[in-house]
Amino acid sequence: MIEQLRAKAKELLEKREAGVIIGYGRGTNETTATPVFITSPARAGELIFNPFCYNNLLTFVTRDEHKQLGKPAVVARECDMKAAIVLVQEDQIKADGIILLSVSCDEQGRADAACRFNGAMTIPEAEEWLKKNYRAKELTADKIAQVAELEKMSDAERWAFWSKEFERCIKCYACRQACPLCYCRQCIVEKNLPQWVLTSPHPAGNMAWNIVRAFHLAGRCIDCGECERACPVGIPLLALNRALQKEVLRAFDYVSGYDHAGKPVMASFKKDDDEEFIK
Amino acid sequence: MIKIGYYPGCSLEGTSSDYGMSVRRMAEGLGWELRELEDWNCCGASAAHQTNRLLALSLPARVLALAEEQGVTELLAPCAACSSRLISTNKTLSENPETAKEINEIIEMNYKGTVKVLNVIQALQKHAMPEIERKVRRKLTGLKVACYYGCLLVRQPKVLKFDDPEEPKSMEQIVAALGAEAVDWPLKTDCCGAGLSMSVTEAVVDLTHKILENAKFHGAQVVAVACPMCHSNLDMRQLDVNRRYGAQNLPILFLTQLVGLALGIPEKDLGLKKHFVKATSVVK
Amino acid sequence: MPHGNNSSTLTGFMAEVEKRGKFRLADCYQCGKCSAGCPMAEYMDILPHQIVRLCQLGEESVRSKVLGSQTIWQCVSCETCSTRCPKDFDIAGLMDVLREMSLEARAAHADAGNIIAFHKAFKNSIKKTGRLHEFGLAVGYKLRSMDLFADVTKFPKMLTAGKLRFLPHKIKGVEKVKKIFEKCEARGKPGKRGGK
Amino acid sequence: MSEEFEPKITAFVCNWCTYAGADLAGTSRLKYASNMRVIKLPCTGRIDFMFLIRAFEQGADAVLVSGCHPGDCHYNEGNYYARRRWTVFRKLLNFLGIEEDRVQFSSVSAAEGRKWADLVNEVTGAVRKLGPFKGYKQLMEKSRFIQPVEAGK
Amino acid sequence: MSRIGVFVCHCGENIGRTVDCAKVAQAAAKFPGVVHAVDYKYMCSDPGQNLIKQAIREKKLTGVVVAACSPRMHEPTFRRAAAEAGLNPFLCEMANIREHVSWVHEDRAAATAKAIDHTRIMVEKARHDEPLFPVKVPVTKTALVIGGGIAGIQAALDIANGAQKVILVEKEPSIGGHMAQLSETFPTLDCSQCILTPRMVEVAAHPNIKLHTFSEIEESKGYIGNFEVKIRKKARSVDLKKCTGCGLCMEKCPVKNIKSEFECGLGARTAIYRPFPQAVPNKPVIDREHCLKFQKGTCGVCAKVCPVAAINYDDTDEIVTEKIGAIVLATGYRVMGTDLYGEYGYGKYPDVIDGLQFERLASASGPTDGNIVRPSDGKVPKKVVFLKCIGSRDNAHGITYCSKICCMYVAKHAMLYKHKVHDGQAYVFYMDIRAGGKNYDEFVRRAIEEDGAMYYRGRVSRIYEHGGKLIVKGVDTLSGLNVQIDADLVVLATAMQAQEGIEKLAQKLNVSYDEYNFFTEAHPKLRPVEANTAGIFLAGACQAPKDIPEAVAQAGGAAAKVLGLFSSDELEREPIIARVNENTCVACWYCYNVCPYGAIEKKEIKDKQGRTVRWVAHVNESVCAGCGLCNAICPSKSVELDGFDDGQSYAEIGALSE
Repeated sequence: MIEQLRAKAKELLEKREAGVIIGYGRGTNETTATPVFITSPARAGELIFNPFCYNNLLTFVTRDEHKQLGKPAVVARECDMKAAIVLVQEDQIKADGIILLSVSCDEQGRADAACRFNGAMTIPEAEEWLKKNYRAKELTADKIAQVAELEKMSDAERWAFWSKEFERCIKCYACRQACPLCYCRQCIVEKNLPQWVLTSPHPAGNMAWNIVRAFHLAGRCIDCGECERACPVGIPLLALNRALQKEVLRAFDYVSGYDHAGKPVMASFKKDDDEEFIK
Repeated sequence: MIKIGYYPGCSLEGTSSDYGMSVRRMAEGLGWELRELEDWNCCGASAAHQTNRLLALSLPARVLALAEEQGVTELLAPCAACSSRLISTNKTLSENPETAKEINEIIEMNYKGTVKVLNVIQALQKHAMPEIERKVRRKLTGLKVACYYGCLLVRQPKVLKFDDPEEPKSMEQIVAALGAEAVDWPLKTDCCGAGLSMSVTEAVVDLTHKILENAKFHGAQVVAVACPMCHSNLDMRQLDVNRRYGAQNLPILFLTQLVGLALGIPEKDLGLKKHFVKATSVVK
Repeated sequence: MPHGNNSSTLTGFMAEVEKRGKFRLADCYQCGKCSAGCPMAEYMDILPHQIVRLCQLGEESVRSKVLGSQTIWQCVSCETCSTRCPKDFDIAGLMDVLREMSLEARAAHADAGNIIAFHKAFKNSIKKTGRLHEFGLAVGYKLRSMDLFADVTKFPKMLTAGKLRFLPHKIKGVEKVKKIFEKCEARGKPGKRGGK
Repeated sequence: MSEEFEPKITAFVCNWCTYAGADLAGTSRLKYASNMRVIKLPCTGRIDFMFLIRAFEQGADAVLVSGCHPGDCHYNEGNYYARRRWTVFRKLLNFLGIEEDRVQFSSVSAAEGRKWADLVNEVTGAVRKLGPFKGYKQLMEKSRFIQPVEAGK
Repeated sequence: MSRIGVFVCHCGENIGRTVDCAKVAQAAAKFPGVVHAVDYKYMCSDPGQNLIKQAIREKKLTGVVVAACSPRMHEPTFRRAAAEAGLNPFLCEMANIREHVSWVHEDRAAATAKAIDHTRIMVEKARHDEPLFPVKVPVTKTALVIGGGIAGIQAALDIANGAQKVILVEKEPSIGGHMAQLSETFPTLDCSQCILTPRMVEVAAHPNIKLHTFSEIEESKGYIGNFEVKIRKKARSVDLKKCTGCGLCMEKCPVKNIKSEFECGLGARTAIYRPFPQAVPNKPVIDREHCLKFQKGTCGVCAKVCPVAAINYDDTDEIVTEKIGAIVLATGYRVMGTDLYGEYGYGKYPDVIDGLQFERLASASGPTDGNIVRPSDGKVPKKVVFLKCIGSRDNAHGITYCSKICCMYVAKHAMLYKHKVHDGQAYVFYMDIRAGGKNYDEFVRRAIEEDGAMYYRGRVSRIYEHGGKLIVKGVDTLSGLNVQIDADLVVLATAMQAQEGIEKLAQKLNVSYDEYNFFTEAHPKLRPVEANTAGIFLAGACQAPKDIPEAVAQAGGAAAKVLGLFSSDELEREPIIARVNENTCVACWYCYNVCPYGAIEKKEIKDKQGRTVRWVAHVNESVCAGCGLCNAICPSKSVELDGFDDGQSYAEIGALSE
């Protein structure tokens, strides 16, 4: 399968259909992988795809320095494809400004044994493909197992759980850096007039930051899990994201990453939206 | 077989035994099983109502509590006074927990408020309409009936939640289903003064006369009622009315008797013989 | 009907009436619709809306006038007034309260003797047997009211028609009922009526 | 009375409906609990979710967000967008373990002075039952929280 | 460093009674940034305002906080005062310690504490206020008047005569409204149509007025000076340009027995019809519910007989869009249905009618040519009973308010009846006689003293028919006697209610309305003809029950407001608008997506070579209405709302920490 991927990449560069291939290359050793930015057909062979490839490469396409390299063709797993779709929906990349080299991954978000290559896709193609092949796998029982577990707890227990988790936070913002949808030029935490988020890594500051992070992804998170993977102290951030995914699905019947042309769910409304909680 | 709890009330055991008979026979005719409450007591009627508010709630409350104990969910109270007392007690207790508590203490029972009380018309609407048309053996064709509701069936509307307090139509619909013609007349909800029938006879005779006269004026051959007080008043008092205003001879029938007749039940079984004003003249 | 702040400042007769009833006397604006529709109006010494007015005046001086009025005993509780009242004022309920007060104060109008006698007989019949024994009622009433001849003509017919029983039917729970009576008569002093 | 816990409640209300409704409660001299502090914004759609967190950081035991009834928004659609925001945000807070009664929402129109008065009492009562928001207060203590210095003010 | 002055008002006793104002001032003096704090009996009075002006000048204040009533009451007053003292008005804030504190709390300590907090909140806001400068917006000098009754007609004419353009929209096929139905008007008894119809003609002929009859408001966008309104012109099926109004179609129309709305069901009309002979435009409309052509596809007579081929069965609704600078609402009232009074038998007895029906009976142009006869048998009634307050002042079955005009028109009815039926007797049942107005009470007295109307003080409980008579059972509470009248005709003076479905219109224009669906004025005393939405004004009974002179007066007032608004080419708008920080905006367009006014534009940032570097959001100042949706939803906080920016809100919340 890897050969098909390399061949396609080569072809795209040769035909000038893409300016750069953003993919995975060999890391410092066999058990690591690193993002590679390939601009010459000759280097297409450097592309690899194995269980060590799990960064969300879409994080790079919104960065100015990479925009110089021309239209990107990005190696993308299902969740990465959804990221691309949301980025188009939020006008961070143009629908015709990216090619997705679609590969499939296992439940851990890593390349599965088969290493299936699903071909190069435009955004609309990717959207159709996902609806057909991936939509059913969203928010499955096993994915929201931890959420369900937490929901079973009492308020007090949940509060204890999370404040304990957040206490470990060191405000390194790796979660933000790793997230393909955190593309702001200046993040809210860098604003100090007013001081939205208490900067120091103390319980209050950590609570505020984690609330902002989670809620800024409400209706947007494409469930790639990069944040949790990137977190050096291992806070279960994905559970937080998924709790909101679950609510957005319940209240608005919406799953992010399947509608590149429509309005973002939190920037739209229905007159008959759920309002039982409003007195 | 439709099972309904049955609360006859005192009058149907006494002055209006004919009402009682006709209710039971009609029920058979319609295929209802009436389960009379065991050991029921008087609802207190207007006497208690007018002079001691706790008594006015406690007596009906005991009846309701008994019904609940005896597993009754729907309670038929053919006497309009009883049904109105029971219904308004039900409402008061459900809306004022503290009153409910006090009353439960007094009756030394624990009424939860699960019993729904029906007057005769409601029972017929719910369990006999419209199929009654098919059960009619003797269509009362040509019989002109003035349906008389009086007070207790329709007032107060907020409490009873039954039909239009000024222009009720439910009895008319039933009468029509029997093949008779319900006349349109204005005094159908005016009071006949029954509450004071024995004590302020003077006034009551006048009121009764107004009603009888008006019914006749609009072509009624009989008056249909669903309240023993109205009946004894309009029927017995007619003698006094006749004495003061000249003969009326307008037969007063219980709705249940009309239904009974239409179902083909013999007159004597319906207690028609017990009336002061003979109905035979019109009901052949 | 909710009590307005003004009620809390009331005293004497008016306050007592309001306390017993679930209504605010000030609600009545004297349109008279109650009197206009009252079947007994012509037999009353004071019209219903005037009774309300007197209660509104509230001075002690009107207490005897109201509680001693014939009106409150002529009222048949037909509820026509309350049903049609544009202010949702429960006049019939007010009459109940006034009768209760009138009895307690032993202030009832002379002509009301009959009615009171009737109610007494009625209640006694229930108290004795748990149910109303109408023949007993009629006789008891006649004795109390000394109005021996009225209606006597009807008894034979009623008896033959099986409309009156000589012997009362006693229910098993008669003791319970008697107890209820005692409790109520003990407690039946001032206090709020179950709201209509 | 003085022994009893007096909740601190911060209300974020829209200028056109709820603020006016609260004014009406005043002009009609309705009496209600005095635990609520009102912050006026043009529209519930203007209220940033972080304002609520800020209120908790400042020691609020509960917050109330109140605006126009759906369809009556002075800005036509403001409260519709807000409704979506709060639907998800309250879920987030509850998922973090914050009791639902500490974050309340309502629609009070300019004509509903009575509703406002009742609402304030209801919310105050509910929070009184819950008691002080210990969780967040502890958070703040642990953080030995210093107000950020603001240039020039 | 900011230098804030705090001014605590006692509002006479209103605040002082429950709030310790001196204590509030003392506390405020200690707030950071506060350099001056005083309390005073009446801050809004001249001396009060002078205190503020003085302090601004002498203490060099950079901000002012007035702790007093609701800003909705006096913010303009104090901002004006601040401006007069040379302080930018938007540096002046109000803390509400009356409506939100002293009037709603009884415990003095608690109330004072809350007042202090509310003051601290606003001081914090003031410390973060920036001077703001009004935004200039162009004004479209065309007024839209909704409703063609007397109020709408008056407003339209006044504006048009003030040399401004007017668009008048009426939902019925003709203008004229209820006044066209009236017989004679109190207290002068001059003929309603004689004074109205010339005005109607004037409207039709006026060069500055564009008339849309049989039309309704479909949708409205925009804001004061710049509304854009879509009007639905309902299919009339008659080409107004071609039609000459000859009336041949109506003569020949075979469907003749439709109850005429204009005649309140007392007269009949054809399927193609003109509501009344003096209609404007004086041209027919086809009632498709009854027209055989539309129901059965047959007939078509009108098209055949029309000499100018004006009939168009294929006519469809048309939507026209108009640019509007100001709107006058004059949607009028409707008469309450009387079916909720079973005891009066309205609808059951043909001879129990309502006031408007009596107007038609008494009107010279009415179905009986002004002869007062019974609808049932056409006989002249000898005894007529008039009932007042039907539905009005009736908590239980109707509405609680007084409809205001009934006392007068009932007296008029009694009079007209006596003038037409000399041997007849009029009886009136009333609760109170409310005849406040020039020559009004005299008029009522005349009805009683000269025309012998019998007035009974009391309500009627029951009406029923007996032997061709209507038995009316009432009371006279003055004598304490019950009254029974065997009447020939009964007239119910039914309540005046807001028009059907008015709340839908209100929502389209987003103006507020009260619990009875009457439009609410911006201020009950000081701004009675303005809606609470800028640029929208109120005229006539759509705001509250009114008689003709009042409706006309208010219409004139509304017109004057409109002309005032149109007197300049630009108007100044509150500078509460959003600003974008272009350095941090990432153009995710959340703001663009949520803006209800389309005020967010997409703007290119170009480099020196003119190449697009990136896109950012940009706010169109004249369109922005200041809701702040963009501000709240922006993830990078790159849009802020002047006057309510994040710094201010954070500071306000910060003020609440112990």
